Amino acid sequence: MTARDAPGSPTDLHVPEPVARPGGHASFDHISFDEGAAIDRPSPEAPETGLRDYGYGLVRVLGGAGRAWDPGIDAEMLRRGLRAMARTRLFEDRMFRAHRQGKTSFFMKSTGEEAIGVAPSLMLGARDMCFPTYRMQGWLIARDYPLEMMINQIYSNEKDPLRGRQLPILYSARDYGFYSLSGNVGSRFGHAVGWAMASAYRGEDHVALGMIGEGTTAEGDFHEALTFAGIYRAPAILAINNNQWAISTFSGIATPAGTTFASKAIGYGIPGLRVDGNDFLAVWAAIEWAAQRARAGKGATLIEFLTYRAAGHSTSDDPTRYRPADEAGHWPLGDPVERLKAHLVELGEWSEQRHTQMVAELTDDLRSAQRAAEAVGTLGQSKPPVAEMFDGVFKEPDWRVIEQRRELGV
Amino acid sequence: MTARDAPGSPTDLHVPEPVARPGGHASFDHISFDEGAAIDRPSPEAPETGLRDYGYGLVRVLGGAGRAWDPGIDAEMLRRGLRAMARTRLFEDRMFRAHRQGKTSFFMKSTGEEAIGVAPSLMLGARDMCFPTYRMQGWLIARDYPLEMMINQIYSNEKDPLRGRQLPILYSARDYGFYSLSGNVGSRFGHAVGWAMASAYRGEDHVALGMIGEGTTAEGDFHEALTFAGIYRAPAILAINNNQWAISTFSGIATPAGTTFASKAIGYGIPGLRVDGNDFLAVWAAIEWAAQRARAGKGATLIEFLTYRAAGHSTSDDPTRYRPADEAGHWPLGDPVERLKAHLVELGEWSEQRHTQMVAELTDDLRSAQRAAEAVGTLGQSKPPVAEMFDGVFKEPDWRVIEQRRELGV
Amino acid sequence: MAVMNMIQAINSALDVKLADDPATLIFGEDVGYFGGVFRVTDGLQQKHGIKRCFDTPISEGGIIATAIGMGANGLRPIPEIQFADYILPAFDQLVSEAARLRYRSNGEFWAPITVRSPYGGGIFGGQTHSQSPEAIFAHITGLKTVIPSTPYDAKGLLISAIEDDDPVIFLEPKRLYNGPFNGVQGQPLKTWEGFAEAQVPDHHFTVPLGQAAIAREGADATVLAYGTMVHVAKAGIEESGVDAELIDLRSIVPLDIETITASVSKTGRCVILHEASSFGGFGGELAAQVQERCFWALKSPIERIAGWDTPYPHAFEWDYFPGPGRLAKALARVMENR
Amino acid sequence: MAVMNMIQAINSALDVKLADDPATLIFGEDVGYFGGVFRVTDGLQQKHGIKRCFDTPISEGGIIATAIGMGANGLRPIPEIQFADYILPAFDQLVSEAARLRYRSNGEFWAPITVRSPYGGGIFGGQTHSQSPEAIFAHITGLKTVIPSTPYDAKGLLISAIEDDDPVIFLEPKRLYNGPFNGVQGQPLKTWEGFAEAQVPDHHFTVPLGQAAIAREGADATVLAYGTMVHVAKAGIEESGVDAELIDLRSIVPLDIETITASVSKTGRCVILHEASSFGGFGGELAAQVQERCFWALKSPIERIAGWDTPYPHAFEWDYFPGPGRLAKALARVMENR
Ligand SMILES: Cc1ncc(C[n+]2csc(CCOP(=O)(O)OP(=O)(O)O)c2C)c(N)n1
Ligand SMILES: Cc1ncc(C[n+]2csc(CCOP(=O)(O)OP(=O)(O)O)c2C)c(N)n1
Ligand SMILES: [Mg+2]
Ligand SMILES: [Mg+2]
Repeated sequence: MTARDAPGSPTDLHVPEPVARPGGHASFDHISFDEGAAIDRPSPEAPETGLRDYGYGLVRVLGGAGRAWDPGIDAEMLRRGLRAMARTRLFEDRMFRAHRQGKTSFFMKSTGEEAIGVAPSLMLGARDMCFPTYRMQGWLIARDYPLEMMINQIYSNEKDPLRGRQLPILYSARDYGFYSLSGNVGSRFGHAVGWAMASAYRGEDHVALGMIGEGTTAEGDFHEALTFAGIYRAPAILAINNNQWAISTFSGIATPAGTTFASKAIGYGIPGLRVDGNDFLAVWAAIEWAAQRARAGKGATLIEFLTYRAAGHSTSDDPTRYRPADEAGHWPLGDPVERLKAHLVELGEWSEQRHTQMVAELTDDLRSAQRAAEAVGTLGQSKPPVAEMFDGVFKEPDWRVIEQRRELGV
Repeated sequence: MTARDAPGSPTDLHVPEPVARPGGHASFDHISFDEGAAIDRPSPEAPETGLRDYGYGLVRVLGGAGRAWDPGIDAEMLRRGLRAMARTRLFEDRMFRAHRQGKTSFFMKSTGEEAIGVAPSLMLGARDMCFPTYRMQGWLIARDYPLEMMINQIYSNEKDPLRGRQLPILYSARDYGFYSLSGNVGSRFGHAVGWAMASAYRGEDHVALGMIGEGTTAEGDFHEALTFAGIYRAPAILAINNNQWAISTFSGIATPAGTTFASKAIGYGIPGLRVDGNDFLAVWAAIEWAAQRARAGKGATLIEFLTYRAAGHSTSDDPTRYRPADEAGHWPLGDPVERLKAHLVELGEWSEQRHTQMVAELTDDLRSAQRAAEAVGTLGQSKPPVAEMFDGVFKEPDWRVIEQRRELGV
Repeated sequence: MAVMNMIQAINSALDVKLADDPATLIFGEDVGYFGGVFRVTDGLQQKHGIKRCFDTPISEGGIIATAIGMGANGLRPIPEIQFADYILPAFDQLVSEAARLRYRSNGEFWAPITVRSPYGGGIFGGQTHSQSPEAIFAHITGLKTVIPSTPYDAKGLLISAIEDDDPVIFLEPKRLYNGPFNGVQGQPLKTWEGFAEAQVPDHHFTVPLGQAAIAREGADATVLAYGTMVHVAKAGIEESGVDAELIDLRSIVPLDIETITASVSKTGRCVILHEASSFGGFGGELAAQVQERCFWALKSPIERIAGWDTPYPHAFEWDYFPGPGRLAKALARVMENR
Repeated sequence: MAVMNMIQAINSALDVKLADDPATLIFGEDVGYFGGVFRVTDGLQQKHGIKRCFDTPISEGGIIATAIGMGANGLRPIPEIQFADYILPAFDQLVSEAARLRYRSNGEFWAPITVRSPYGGGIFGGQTHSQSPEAIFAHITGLKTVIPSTPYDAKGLLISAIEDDDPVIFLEPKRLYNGPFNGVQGQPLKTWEGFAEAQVPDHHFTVPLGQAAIAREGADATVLAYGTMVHVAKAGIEESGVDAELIDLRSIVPLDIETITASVSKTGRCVILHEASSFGGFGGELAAQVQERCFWALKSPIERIAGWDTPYPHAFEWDYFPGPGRLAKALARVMENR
């Protein structure tokens, strides 16, 4: 009676594969881009139980069927957003080339994903805190963090604000609401929740924005952060950058086909929004909704931003080895810079000519920032005093680093 | 424009508390016991997308409104289940007393939760594998694992099958489909998935049953196991014993009020069933459904068994310190032994008299098993040869344990 | 001044800090209403409110991640991990985040957290309620590790740890919670009553991190120990009849290297005692340091007495636990070389 | 026989095992279609099929848990962790489960898994792509840890590790993947071409775990090293002019204690070299063992040359990395005592 082993089992190990590999036909037909329930904007104070469909819809403003989510941003701010996104792209292209020229060891781009770094940076407050991924240089750029300082960090030179200790782009910028990055993916997601709980504990209304890549949602950290956020109603915005790829691994290895990353919110009793991540206004609107909810004491929101990693994973990567070369061209949500630009032009608030002029200005700025940084030095040509290597392990040095510093003679 | 910090924030750190503490009025009114969507039994091969409501319903057979889930078990098997549950309860009571008498160091009971150990044990096949929690002694008892061996393990005596190496009740019994337990909670949940993937890889139709406490679902292991199970369609049944308490911590510290543990399946793209865990037939039916699904190559299922931990957490615990003494009496799903017994009596397949007689027989068996184990010895009076302490660190001993064994002179 | 056992002393340290610093917060599994499975946080929620001392999900990684985030936002969290064996799911958070945050951010962020956790054997806890994981923390640059051996030190060191701006692993020898223990099983249980080290002021005081205590002065050999093993060492020295100096390290990072080298330079002999399994244990570091610094003074090889290189076995607890007899034999061996 | 660099040699070992044992399975982040970020599994999915070599979620804990479950069900999984720094989220699985399963179940279940992971610095990887975590594994009873230094050994040791019925951590010195490296930055890159150790048979062969290799014979001092540091040691010995014996440990658990003690008994001097930070590192265990076993032969204190007790800093990589110059100085120091 207990033996139920049937012969000729239909079981087999199932390993998901992407629609296309190099040489194949790129397609995103398997992904739903329907607005669904998100055609409406619910009250940010609505109970979670009524919001469970939002994780399957799509929040859109630009090109969306409804305008419920339109955040009503003035043209000045839209231009600021456009400028920051364009600046980010130019900056990254330039630094990518600097890497190819041997000026640093490593670099990463957020090409095609700039709205996700820039819009929250402009939307959130000076005393809110972002717990970024490495694809959010746009946050710093939108807040006018000095480009020269960024480049000094990338070059690990004598003026590097992180004193040569960190891999390029693993910035820390407390005064700009940008928490210390590290090479490990996922492990700061829970810090956002703890940070937000501390804010709530003091009765402050500062919120934390935690960001994570879609591939990284598979880490235990993701689950633990959401569990704590749900239970203690942390005023945190927990967001997923779903750019379809995790190095060479497609998103079907992070969550099965047919489900969405936003729907993962359901199990934690918090709302989940699925958002057009290449729509500056939709990103802004979703962050604004979640921030309002958090500041109203209603706790955390999970947001999935749909986007596409148009660039390689990093300077160490060659994406043509694992995905069709023209895949980016098939991405249905377009490019965030182009879309916002077109919107502003349509509003009569921008023109090709102004755009060209802006790009020229930005390029000039960048060039002089780079020149200034290179006057200090590139990787290997210049670095902080070696003695500083021994600082900051603890607040006060102990005998080990004191002895070792002496041994090294610095 | 970026500063949005509102004064007089409504945020505050929210720490959930149970309905009642000692001296208060026990109540389970905040938990839904509605059958909801689970009034129907879907095809085990149904696509997950159509099953998302099941995590909010309740699978019931005994006392349920519908009979869709009735597994149609014959009376013989029902009596076997009743017997195993009663035997488990008697065994645990007796061993609990043995601990109080100083015969061992530690013990844990599953009183009121016996259906969750017993029904899957009888339902699943000899070559399926259970990855148990410490509340599943019923699995071994239902499969007639020798009681004397269990007691030898509990006493860590010379005949202990685990050679004195493990805390009481952290059994391992490969031939009985019972995977090695350990003191760490949660860390074997992912092993069930790997085991199931290996089975699928070989085209076998053996399934794995992974069990976890509701409190332990907060561990990263839970998320990782479900992620892998969903992606690789592992033929695994992943089940949560929601007995309302994790030592002194109520289930609202594991998942927020208003959601369910079964609904956590949704984010992983697998079905979630919420099941009356004190209903032997419902437990059987849910396991059978999930096993059919797994053997049909449709992958994993998450099951939440609703039950109540009528006993203390362990011999080290005194639950009257943190919950109303009469809380068990308010539990709406009753007692699994009493309910199955009443059902059999109603069917005309059982009687008070037969029950009394069965209890007497079981007690006799137990008494002689205990006597036999005590003839070998209780903790401290008898143990395996000390030399065995050094065995099994690796398959073959290395020089370290060889030298150390010599140093100890054994 | 009152007589406190180690549980009461730790509770008192927490109580003092909750009262004097609104940035302190205690959380962990079962620490809130219930007061912890060892009763260490008993009464603190009732006294200081649920927001100051509360239960968490069973998620050690989540507990430490939350603590780090709070620490980065101005709080001074004191999370509890129920057993030191269960710190492992949080190991990445401790190593990759807590320990590295200050250095990598050039001091912009840091993690002033104190992770309390009971460690060690002697209570028939079996493989996963008995381990001593200090060695894996000692190797991590950026973590401090503190292990008291008396109620007085427990309170004073814990207050120092909480007030320290770096992450501290505070390991509590659970076998000493209720009384000192000399490592010989089966004797009547001792309480802390009557021991000078159990006279603990009610108010705020500190014992600085990184200063060892000389628990017994001696001329002929040096014994290095911490936590439970300090008491075992006393018994072992007595049993041996050797005039050994006993150093209670109290914190292994920062390590009081001066006290150690001064003692071994004087005695010329050194025995290291710890409960964790020997291979790769902290005894290796101590032996390496001592021979590097006191080579010419050494009259005998440095000996390590430690747990065997097996998991901690339930039935064989007293065969595994390094008792005073093994230390006494080691002292006799090192004394053979005059 | 072919010339293989270390990547090719490891790839060949995996290829041989996939072909000869259907129970072997490779999985990890980006190891499938793409063939791994260091190309170590290149072509294996194409050749052996997607079920034999596939991508996983970014979840090191999940990867190891899955591997253990498969191992308990008759397979012989060979998971990859993309960088050794990222083993930490799986540390609990390795320690509490893989290492303990056989012992606690009295041999009913075990975890015959081989966890491959590139470790070490020298590639400007910064703090989290450069670490050497071997010490925290060495302390765990029930885990084996293997670190090759040549393509030949890498293949032979990896096949042994895969065929071993116990869990093995197989750390690959990423700085040696494409060529030997003497620790001096800025020289023209060397390939493995022309090195005898890069002559690797295509077919199945093994190098046993637990046997050190004498990489250089010598009379006056013993240098203990493994992985990248073996090559640095060669350069340092040359620079020093000391006639030192160089022992390549190859596996640190099991440790070839006999070869070590025989050598130090002969030379009377010992310098230990590793890349991990010094305090609490594996050098401590080695020093402790050597002085316990060779005390009377020692003419000088045992020296440890290792990474500084700081995180691995990006810009200061070559100030941090223990190069041949530091070893040469240490050898000169130990030679002062004749
Ligand atoms: C804990 C950890 N595991 C693995 C890695 C290696 N790694 C770096 S980035 C990356 C992919 C991340 O993908 P995703 O989360 O989707 O972010 P994206 O790069 O697409 O923004 C991996 C596997 C890491 N850095 N940290
Ligand atoms: C990793 C780990 N953390 C903490 C503990 C301590 N502990 C043992 S049982 C338990 C409660 C578990 O509760 P639950 O998962 O609900 O299972 P139940 O006891 O109710 O069956 C805790 C916290 C542990 N054993 N392992
Ligand atoms: Mg991605
Ligand atoms: Mg429970």
